[in-house]
Amino acid sequence: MKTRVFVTLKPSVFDPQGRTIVEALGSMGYASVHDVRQGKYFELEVAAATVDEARATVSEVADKLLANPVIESYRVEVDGDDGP
Amino acid sequence: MKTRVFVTLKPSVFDPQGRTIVEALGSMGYASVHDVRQGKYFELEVAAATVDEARATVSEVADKLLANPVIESYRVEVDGDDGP
Amino acid sequence: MSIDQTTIDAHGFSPEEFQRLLEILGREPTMTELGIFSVMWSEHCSYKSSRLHLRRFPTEGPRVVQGPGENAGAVDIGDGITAVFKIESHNHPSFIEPYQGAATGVGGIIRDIFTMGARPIALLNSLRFGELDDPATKRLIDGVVAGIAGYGNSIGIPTVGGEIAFEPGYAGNPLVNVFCLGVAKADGLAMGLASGAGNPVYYVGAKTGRDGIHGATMASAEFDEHSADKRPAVQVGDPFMEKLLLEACLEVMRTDALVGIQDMGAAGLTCSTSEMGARGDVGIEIDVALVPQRETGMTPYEIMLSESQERMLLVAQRGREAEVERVFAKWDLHAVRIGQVTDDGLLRIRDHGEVVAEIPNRPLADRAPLYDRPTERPAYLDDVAQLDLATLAPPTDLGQVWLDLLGTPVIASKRWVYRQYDHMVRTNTVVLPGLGAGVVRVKGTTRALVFSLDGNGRHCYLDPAEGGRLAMAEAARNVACAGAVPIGATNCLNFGNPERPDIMWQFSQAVDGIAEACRALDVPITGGNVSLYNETDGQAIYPTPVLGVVGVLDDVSHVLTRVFPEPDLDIVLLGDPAGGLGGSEYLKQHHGLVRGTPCAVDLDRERALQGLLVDAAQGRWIRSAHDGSDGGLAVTLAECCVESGTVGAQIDLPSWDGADDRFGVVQALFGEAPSRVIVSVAAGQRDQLLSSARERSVPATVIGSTGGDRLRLAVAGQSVADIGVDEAEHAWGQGLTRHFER
Amino acid sequence: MKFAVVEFPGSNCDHDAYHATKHVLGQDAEFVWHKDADLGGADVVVLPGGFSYGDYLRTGAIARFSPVMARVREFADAGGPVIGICNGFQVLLEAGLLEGALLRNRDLKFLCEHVHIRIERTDTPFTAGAVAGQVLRVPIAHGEGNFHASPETVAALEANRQVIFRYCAEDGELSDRSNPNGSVSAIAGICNAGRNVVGLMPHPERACESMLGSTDGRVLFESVISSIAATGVV
Ligand SMILES: Nc1ncnc2c1ncn2[C@@H]1O[C@H](COP(=O)(O)OP(=O)(O)O)[C@@H](O)[C@H]1O
Ligand SMILES: [Mg+2]
Repeated sequence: MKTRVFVTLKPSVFDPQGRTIVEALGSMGYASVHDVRQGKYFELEVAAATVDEARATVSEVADKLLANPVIESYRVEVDGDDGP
Repeated sequence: MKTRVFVTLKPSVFDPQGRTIVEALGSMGYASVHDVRQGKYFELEVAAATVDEARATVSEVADKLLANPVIESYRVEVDGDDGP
Repeated sequence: MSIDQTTIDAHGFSPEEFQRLLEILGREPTMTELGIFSVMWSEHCSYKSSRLHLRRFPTEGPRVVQGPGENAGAVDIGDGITAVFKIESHNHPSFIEPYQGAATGVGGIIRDIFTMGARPIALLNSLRFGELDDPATKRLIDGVVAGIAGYGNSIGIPTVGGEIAFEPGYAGNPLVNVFCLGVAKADGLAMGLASGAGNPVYYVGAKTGRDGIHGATMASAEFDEHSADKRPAVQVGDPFMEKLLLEACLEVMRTDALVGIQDMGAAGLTCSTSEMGARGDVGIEIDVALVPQRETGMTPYEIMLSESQERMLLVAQRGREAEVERVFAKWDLHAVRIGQVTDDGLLRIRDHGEVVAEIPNRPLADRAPLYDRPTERPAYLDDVAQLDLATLAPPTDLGQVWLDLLGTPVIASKRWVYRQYDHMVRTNTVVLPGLGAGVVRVKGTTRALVFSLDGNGRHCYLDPAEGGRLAMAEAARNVACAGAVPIGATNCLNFGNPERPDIMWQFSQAVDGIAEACRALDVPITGGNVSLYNETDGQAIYPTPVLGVVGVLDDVSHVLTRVFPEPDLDIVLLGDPAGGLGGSEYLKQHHGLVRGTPCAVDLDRERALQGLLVDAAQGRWIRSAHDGSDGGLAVTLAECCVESGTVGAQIDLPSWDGADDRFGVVQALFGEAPSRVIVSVAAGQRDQLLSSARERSVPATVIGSTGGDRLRLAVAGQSVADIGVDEAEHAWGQGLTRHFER
Repeated sequence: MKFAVVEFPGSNCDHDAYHATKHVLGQDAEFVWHKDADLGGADVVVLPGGFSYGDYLRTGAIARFSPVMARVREFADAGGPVIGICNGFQVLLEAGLLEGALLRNRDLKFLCEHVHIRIERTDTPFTAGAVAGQVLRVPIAHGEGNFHASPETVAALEANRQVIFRYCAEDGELSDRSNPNGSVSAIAGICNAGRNVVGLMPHPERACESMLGSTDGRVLFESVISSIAATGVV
């Protein structure tokens, strides 16, 4: 089953990469882009009988490995699921 | 306007980070996750009058800066748009 | 609005401290004032438990340009150049978030150095973790090393050395100490001082967010199960911003439009404004509304206490504002004027014009609490001092013990660590890491600077005063082994909860030991750092002072490393053949014991030995030098052979009184003692070396020669162990790395 | 002979390249700030190593938009010799002056150590003074040096003799073990079709003085100095 995990820095945590990109875009003439936050994106193929099972596994994996709970939060998407 | 860009390595490009994650998950007992690809995820706030305008700006930005066409491809999402 | 008791308690004030605050203000504090006092009087900023003891360090000498008290210490290295250096701990943040905690630790110490007007040219790190069989420890190490690499590599300052050790006691409280050294023109030092009423105060660097609010208080509190709640105190480092700040600040300092400058470290704006004011005996007035902010709705309290990284505060000459702003603009940085210097001696904080805090600067700094905390010799010492070898079985296969020791992570090659660090950037690194002390040349001169970080928590646990002497002696000895004269030292004192008399006793003893060794070796302490409350659930770490010694080598071409460079050299042991097993690596690895007392250092002998090494290097009498420490002579000898191709050695160690005892040979091979160095010498220089050693009363014994592809060890003519250099190389090369290979 | 050393915000081997060309090789050298309008009349352009823009987003991705890169492109188009070292190589790839891309090292770790590289071609201004097959001992220091290009591009690079340096063992043999970062075909450095633009991951400027452990990197600088002296290009 195809799943996706989006990991982003928590809103209160400073994102130096995002800031540098915004500034670069500014000097390239894209001043209309006034905020950028950079995160990570994972595509995971999971063997699971149901959407719920896949979601459970991937959430666990995101929690334990993909995201650093100290500074990041994450969101999970599973193909064929509209979310909880 | 809130927009999102997903940048992923092209399927032909080997992803050492993804492989490392699969291996780590295997040793952690998550053998059901049999493929992982890691990419980048950006949230961009854009000043734009219409969804189309936002999409156009962000696609340009992704093309020029956020993704490297030699190894990556990208997908753009704009809030309130169901995509082309 | 008057502040309730719960709020006062939450800020960590004792009743007496709060009383003193009321006396200074002559009224109830505002919330912002309460916050300012709380961070300024925290252990981390005020050193209230340690200050009294630190006064016992010798801090003066003909070479000292800047002693303790500024952002970093400085010593004169000749040629009109000053070396500026300091060490800093980031233990707690690194435990909470290894990568960012370690990275921001590196960022912080680098700012301390360039704040002084010095260009940072080298980094070192000293690390302590739990044992490697715990996967959580491995993740921690992985993160810490990557964080140090991530920051140092990016900013372009080479990490040229350090140390790393593993003991169970650090599992819940790792130590991450980072050292930075920079060079400045002797007349080019900048100071963290404000002066001249009306001079503008500038803020430059990253915007202020709600980062690490109460980080300074966090570093002063023990860990417990609720530590997770303190997690938002983690910050993300931005080495790119710091690189811009570094270049821009050094450029501004060259203009003389600058009055003073200080980085915003722990307690951010609070500490930088009040300290700059106090040092110059002036007032500073700022408006927090002018401070660039990353988040909305921040209160003056939050802005003043934020510990966002990569920010600097500077005072410029009135009328020269444009010059200062132009330099920052070149580096795409925005210098914002947030206030000015005043002559009323007050730290005045406004928010959109309205005064939210007004505190007399001097008393805030000068009347910070100072404690003479009770000390008491811990009871465990009597027990651990007992080491009865009669109850132990001596090993039968000494070659195997030798290989096992070479493969223990604390002795094994640290290549896995230092190859993640860019140790060559700036093209000054004359000795690559792994071969001895860090050595960087100073371009434009013939000189090199040499430095070493050393500490041994196990020794300090068994005898804190001796441990302090040993650590200082070892760091200086490592510098002398490269051929350099030790000229200054810094230290990071990592201890447990100072409110416990046994911990305070360890602290006081260690300070005494370090101070004594500094005096005997004539190396002043120019600064340092204290990290207390290193405990998890009431379990303190080993008391761990880490000493950083800086030396100068007048002619870089005389530099020595540990490696035997070629066959057919004589191998000479400088120092006593006899070593002890108390607190040794052998005892821990082979018998699982941390007991006995470490061999005491004879400081006169040590000084004579170091003098001999420096002269021998200068006179080119010797070809290599290696300090004998963990694992004893057998390990030290093997370390002289690995990484050198196939140069082996044949050794015959003399017997000594007691060598017929069951552990005599073990002691000869693996016993540890200070003031011992293995050198290699060509036949033509041998007598010169031996006679010079005799003159100084340094024992010197020819114990063998280099050559062959095996390491053969005999004691009193009796062969006791024989291993291949390749076997040794393999055991030593893989000992640490294998724990991290997938 | 005048070397221009381009400084981007975050460059950190700029002074090393300057030191090597000016003080070790005794040439004229000047820094060019990334916002500068010209290259100061230089004969050779060096894009040094470091972390331009912190290597944020992707290595070299932001630097390639710096104003000076338009001048570098003109200079290269006119046949001027350009060398990109480490981060400079990454910038040249991002700018499209060279073909391919650099991925993270195979084992995902930053690597700083001496490696061996084999000189494959001597018909570039930076290798003209070397012998084909010559092995150099030079340092690497990078986290993203794993050269990648599509199989067609790699084939074209090989066919056009654009692969200039390969990672190898001390004796010049190629093996997986001597390839530190997983680069395709052990590629450590390439040139453009015109052969005047060269990029490589190792740091020749760190290997110009015996005190630093190797002088093997000098041949690149000495080559370009004599190439220019011989042809009088620019
Ligand atoms: N954390 C580290 N970072 C960088 N280099 C290190 C680190 N730990 C050890 N090294 C290097 O490895 C070598 C051996 O270290 P160590 O065993 O502590 O030496 P010694 O016993 O001579 O003091 C030294 O050259 C040291 O600089
Ligand atoms: Mg040591």
